[in-house]
Amino acid sequence: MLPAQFDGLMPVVIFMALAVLLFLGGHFLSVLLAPKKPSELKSTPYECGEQPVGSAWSMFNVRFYVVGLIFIIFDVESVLMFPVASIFKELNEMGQGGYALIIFLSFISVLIEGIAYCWRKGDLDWVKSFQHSLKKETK
Amino acid sequence: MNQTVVSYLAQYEFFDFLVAIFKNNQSLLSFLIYLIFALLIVGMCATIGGLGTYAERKISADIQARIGPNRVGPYGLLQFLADGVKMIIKEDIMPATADKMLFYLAPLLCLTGVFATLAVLPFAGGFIMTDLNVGIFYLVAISSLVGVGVFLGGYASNSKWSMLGGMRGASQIISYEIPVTISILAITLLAGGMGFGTIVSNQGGLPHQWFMFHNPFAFLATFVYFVGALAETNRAPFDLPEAESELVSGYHTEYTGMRFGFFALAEYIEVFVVCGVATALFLGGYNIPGLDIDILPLQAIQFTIFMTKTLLLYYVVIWIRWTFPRLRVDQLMSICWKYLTPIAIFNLVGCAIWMVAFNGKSIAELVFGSH
Amino acid sequence: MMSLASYLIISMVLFVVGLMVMIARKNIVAILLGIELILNAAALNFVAYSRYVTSNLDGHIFSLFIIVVAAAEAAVGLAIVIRFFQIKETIHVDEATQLRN
Amino acid sequence: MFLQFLFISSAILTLACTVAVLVTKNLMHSCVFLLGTLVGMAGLYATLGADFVAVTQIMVYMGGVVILMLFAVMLTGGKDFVSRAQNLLGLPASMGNKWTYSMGIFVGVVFILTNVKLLSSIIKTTPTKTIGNDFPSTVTQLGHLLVKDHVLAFEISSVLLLGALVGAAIIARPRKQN
Amino acid sequence: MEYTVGSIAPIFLSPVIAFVINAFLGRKLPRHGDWLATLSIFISFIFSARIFGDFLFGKFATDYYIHKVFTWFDLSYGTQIFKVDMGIYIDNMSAIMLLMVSGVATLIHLFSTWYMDHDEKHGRFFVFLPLFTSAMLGLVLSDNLFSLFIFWEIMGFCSYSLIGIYNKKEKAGDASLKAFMTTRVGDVFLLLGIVAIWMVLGSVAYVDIYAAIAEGKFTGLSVLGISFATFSALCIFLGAMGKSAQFPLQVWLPDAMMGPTPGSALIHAATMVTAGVWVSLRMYPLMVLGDITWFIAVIGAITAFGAATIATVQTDIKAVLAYSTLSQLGYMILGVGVGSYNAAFMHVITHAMFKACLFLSAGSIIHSVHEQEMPKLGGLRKYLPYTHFAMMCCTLAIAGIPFFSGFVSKDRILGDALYYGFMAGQNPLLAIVPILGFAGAGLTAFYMFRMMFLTFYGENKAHHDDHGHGHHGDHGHGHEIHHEHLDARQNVPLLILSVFTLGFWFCGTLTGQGFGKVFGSKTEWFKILVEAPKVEKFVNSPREPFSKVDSKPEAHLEHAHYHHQTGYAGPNPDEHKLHSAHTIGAIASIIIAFSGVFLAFLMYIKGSVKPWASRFPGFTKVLQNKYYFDDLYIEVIIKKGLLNLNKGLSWFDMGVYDRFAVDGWATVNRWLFKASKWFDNVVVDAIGVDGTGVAVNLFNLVLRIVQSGKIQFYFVMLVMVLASYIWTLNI
Repeated sequence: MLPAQFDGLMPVVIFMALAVLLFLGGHFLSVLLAPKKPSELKSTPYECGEQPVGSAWSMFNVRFYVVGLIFIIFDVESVLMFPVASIFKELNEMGQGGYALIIFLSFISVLIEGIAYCWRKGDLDWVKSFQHSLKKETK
Repeated sequence: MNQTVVSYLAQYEFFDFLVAIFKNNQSLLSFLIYLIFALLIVGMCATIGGLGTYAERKISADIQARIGPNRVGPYGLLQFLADGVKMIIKEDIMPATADKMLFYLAPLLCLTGVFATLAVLPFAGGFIMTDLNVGIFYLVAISSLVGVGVFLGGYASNSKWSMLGGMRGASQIISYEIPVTISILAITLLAGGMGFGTIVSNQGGLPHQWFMFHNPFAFLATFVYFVGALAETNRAPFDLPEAESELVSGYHTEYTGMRFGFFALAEYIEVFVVCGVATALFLGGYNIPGLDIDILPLQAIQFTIFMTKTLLLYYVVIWIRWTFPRLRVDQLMSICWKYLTPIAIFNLVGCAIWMVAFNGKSIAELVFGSH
Repeated sequence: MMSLASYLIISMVLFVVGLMVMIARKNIVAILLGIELILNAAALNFVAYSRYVTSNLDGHIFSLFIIVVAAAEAAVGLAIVIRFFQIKETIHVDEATQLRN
Repeated sequence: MFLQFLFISSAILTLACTVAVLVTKNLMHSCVFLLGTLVGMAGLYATLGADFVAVTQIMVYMGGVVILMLFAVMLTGGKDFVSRAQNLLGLPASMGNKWTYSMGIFVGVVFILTNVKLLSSIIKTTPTKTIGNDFPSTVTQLGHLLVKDHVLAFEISSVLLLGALVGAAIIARPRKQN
Repeated sequence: MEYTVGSIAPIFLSPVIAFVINAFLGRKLPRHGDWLATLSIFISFIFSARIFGDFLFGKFATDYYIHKVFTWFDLSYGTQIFKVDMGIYIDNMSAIMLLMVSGVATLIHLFSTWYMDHDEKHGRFFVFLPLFTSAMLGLVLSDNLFSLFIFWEIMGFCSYSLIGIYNKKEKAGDASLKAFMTTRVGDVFLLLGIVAIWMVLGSVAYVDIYAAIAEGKFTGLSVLGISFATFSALCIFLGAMGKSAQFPLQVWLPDAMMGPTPGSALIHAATMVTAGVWVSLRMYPLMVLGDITWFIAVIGAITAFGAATIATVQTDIKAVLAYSTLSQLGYMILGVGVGSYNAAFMHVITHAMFKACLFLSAGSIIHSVHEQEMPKLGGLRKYLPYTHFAMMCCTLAIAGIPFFSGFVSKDRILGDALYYGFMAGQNPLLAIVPILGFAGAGLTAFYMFRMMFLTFYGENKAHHDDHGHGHHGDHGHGHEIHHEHLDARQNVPLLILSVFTLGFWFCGTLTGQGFGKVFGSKTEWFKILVEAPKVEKFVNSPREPFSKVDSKPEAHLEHAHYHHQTGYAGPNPDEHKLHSAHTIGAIASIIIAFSGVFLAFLMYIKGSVKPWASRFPGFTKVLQNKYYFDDLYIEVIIKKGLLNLNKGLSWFDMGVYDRFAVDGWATVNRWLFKASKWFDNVVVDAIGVDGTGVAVNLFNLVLRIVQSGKIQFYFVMLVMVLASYIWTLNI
């Protein structure tokens, strides 16, 4: 007698639940056991002993966003490649390997174009923009 | 349909007996079995994670010609328990300006993301909690939750060190996900499926049957994967998000007590998971050399083999941490995007062409003839 | 309880809330959040129909491509938002009434 | 049994987080609630037997879009939306005000009424299959569909993504100082 | 032998590949990839030679052809058929043409590698040259007018690029534009003809057109008052006129020598200009059906004679050759017109050989001496012996001296023209065709030998000047002339080409008139293999799919046998008349040619007859100005005609329309206005205008809110409109 098929997803949920339970349990324990002596000094952010100036929630370098951008595009492309990759072997055994290879390679070639473009334009360099703007300022 | 622990056990007769006990409420029975195994795995992983801290200190001490922890228990073996207890009884401090909800949520996200990956890790032939058809893909996807957790942890603290660490951590994790994913794609290509069962059963016990030695591209992909995985787990030499000398303690600067413990636990378990995945994908997984059967007593041997390989890799990870200096942030990015990703794409293309050109045969099969 | 109708209702709620987010918020990023919700509502409908009405997986393909397009949309949209912020120093949507800066 | 549980919990997570996206005052929280919605959606996909779509949802949204949005929020002045003067409803100005919310609710009501009119007839007339408890693997089928029937869409999507990458990189690239 | 795509496609594709590689990577290749271009054409040549050899030695049948078709796109929907086929059509004519084009092009490429060496445009030249050749090969291979038109236009573009390749020179740019625009006039008509045929047949494949002619599908249709066949044939022939530079569209070709000389060789000899003749030959049955052959013959005769007269006074060596090309093209067209299908095509081939050789020789001279004005040359025989030899062979050929190829082909055309003009019972006015033809032949001999004598004989003026003024003098053309050595890239192509100026290669006999057979049983292969298409056999001819391996049983092919033939319509009843016409024509043309040569000898070697240039200065001036055709086009047609038309139109606009219609209407309006003023003041202004103003203001208030630029408002509106639409649905 076989178990219901959707039960195969049960461990995923169980593990997530276990994580939450562990987290809550840990908190519960620490509430029970840990001392509570709040003070104003403790609740200031750590800045090596100095008085913190301003909020940390300030603007950051656009570089971070550009990296995220490149990432998401590649991410989506690899998502689309996964099903094709997983039937690649099957197609190859059916004798359609050449066709699958062409499909696959033409997809990847666009991916390569993307990375080549970003490389060429310096989006993959972390320091270039800093140096560039530094030069500008010194002039 | 997915192979699971339950469906594995269901082929034995005592399962029907158990079903009868539970008055045919199969879901409940499955749930209990899963729960037991899940608790086992979580317990084991927590122990491994804990022992990981111990091992780390001990190995680093060896490398640096020190002694390391030796007070608690025999050889200081119970040090991690002492650490755990210490964490629990430490005071929880939260900065007054912090974003409270996210401050709580961040370690939970990390922990959930790492725990959820355990559901598909192939410990032994029948001892995969659930062998999802999208196994490795699921693992990659769900572990990206860690990136969100790290970022939110850094953000929620409202401290400059944390914020920098969080930003760096998130961008590092997502960046290195690309070479890792593409290397995994190459293996998916070779194995013809994303399920861990498929991937492992397409390899063999002996090294020449491993995907690592399937073809030269897969060999390269192994290293790309391993380097990328190191970076994804924020391990040295890629530990910029928590670089002590630069950012105090990175995204968990403001975390204390139990919540810090969860971050640390998540990190150590993730290292274990990553090593396990490397074992399953490239190093032949749980396959017993020379034997190709899947019966109950042999599971123990399979499990041992898997754990041995994984823990060896774990050792390598620690070894690397104490051997290599840390990278600069621009080096980090250029290694990812200018070296690993192009190499990974090259490997993928190479594997695809290899598959078509040699009809899916590995080097060993080509050299020694297929068997 | 699990039927086509329930999925359609969930998707409707998602859609409506997405619409309300788009209308109520004045922050462009928040409006993009609303767009993501709406796209998800559509994708859910496709998969639900694929399961309950048709017997093929074209609905899955559709929602896959919806996710792809949503990702591309998010990337470009947020890039525009960031550029807008660099120029205008705000991301209040009512400032974005002109096609040139 | 488990399926129902998964469905209910996912639906609740989805709906609750969706509403939270709407009503929360903090944009950062809004993004995080969106994450919750998307995870719930993944669960719903799983209950529909769409394992690959579910995992794609997690991979793309959780790993990509949400992080990108969090970055964007940070880059567009993380402090701005918290410290801004609050209006009558107690919300920060950029997160909407009484007028916009009432407008939104009005539109929502109109839309729901419209949709109910549509759905009521659609649900009645659409012939639905009786669904067993089967959970077939969709990956290979999707792969075949992508390679055979939808190969053009597959290839063009790569071009779309390339276009998005190039366009967004051009737009977001740090400029020289004027 | 089997014909697959793989054995035919390389003819066209290998130059295309060379073009692509040179276009994108040419700069990085050694020598800018000229070797690649040459090699690619050589590959085409090998494949063409294989087909040719098979057709000549294997099948040897007049009605054998290969026709392979694939569907390019199919937009049929229901009963609306819209399907475009592409394909390959090779018959004997194509096989010969392919061999000629690829062979001549190979030699020209080889020569160009020498000629263009160290030239700044070396790389670009070798980008366009293979593309040009491939377009011509594709044109020859194509099985329908539509793909022919595509290649036709590619060639137009390439010739534009090649003529204007020295884009720094203003004259080159002008010349390229002129070539482009003039041929465009013809191309418009060609496209019109193609579209007309498409509209009637739904297909433009040659075989379909032939079949339609045989089935009489064109009868009874008429366009613009003339019969459909006439219309379409005329349109297509006008296209051919543009491409082949026939009167009155001839003006572009002489200017086309602005490009590098090997490029001119390719344009003038092997490829582009023969495309016009090619399409006329292909559409010959249509021309016959449309009854425009007399027109074709007259146009050809005028061009042949007119260009020859101009050539007699040119001083630039390339200009002489350019006008001689024009003249020879006129002969080809004349041949088509008088029904000398076979001889016209033979003249295409023979002319390609010797004209390519002539141009290359001219290139060799120019490159060695850096001078192209004939009065400044002379006595080069000693310095350039090989070039001299090759050029002399070709000159003998083009002049129509017996034993050479030009004699054979031109003589046959002239013989047919003689028959056509005097004996076939045509309109007596058409006697002008043979008269002009023979006169042109004499002039040809004259001006070609004039060129030879001025260039190679007499004393070397350039060289002499150099010595006279010392080395510090004028260095404009002060290059030392080196003695020519046998060089694989400079001379050998010329010598190879000059071998084929001998007549027996083409007619199988030494004289071209049936005496002294050389080839034995396959004597007169050319005349046997090439004949006007017999349209009846194409009715319901089967189509082969593109991928099919050719397997027509050889046993069914009967070997060709030769019979005299002028039209397409089978054996000629007046065969003896034709024969005597040919005999008379041969004798006459020999006499005329030798007299032309002799005249040139007297004028330019002996000097006993003063050149006529000084004797008839007025006429010379007319000739030097090319009959004022350029002036006619620019001064009269464009400046006087088109500009005046413009002026007239604007006058009509301003003077008539504006004055009467607009102003008149204004006057009427003024009265109406006065009449309605009181009404306006009382009724309209008070109620209408002010009321409208108020209404517009109110409306404006609403619209201003809508057009806020606030995107969220648009969302709301969108949903509202959507909702209202759905509520109106009855579901």
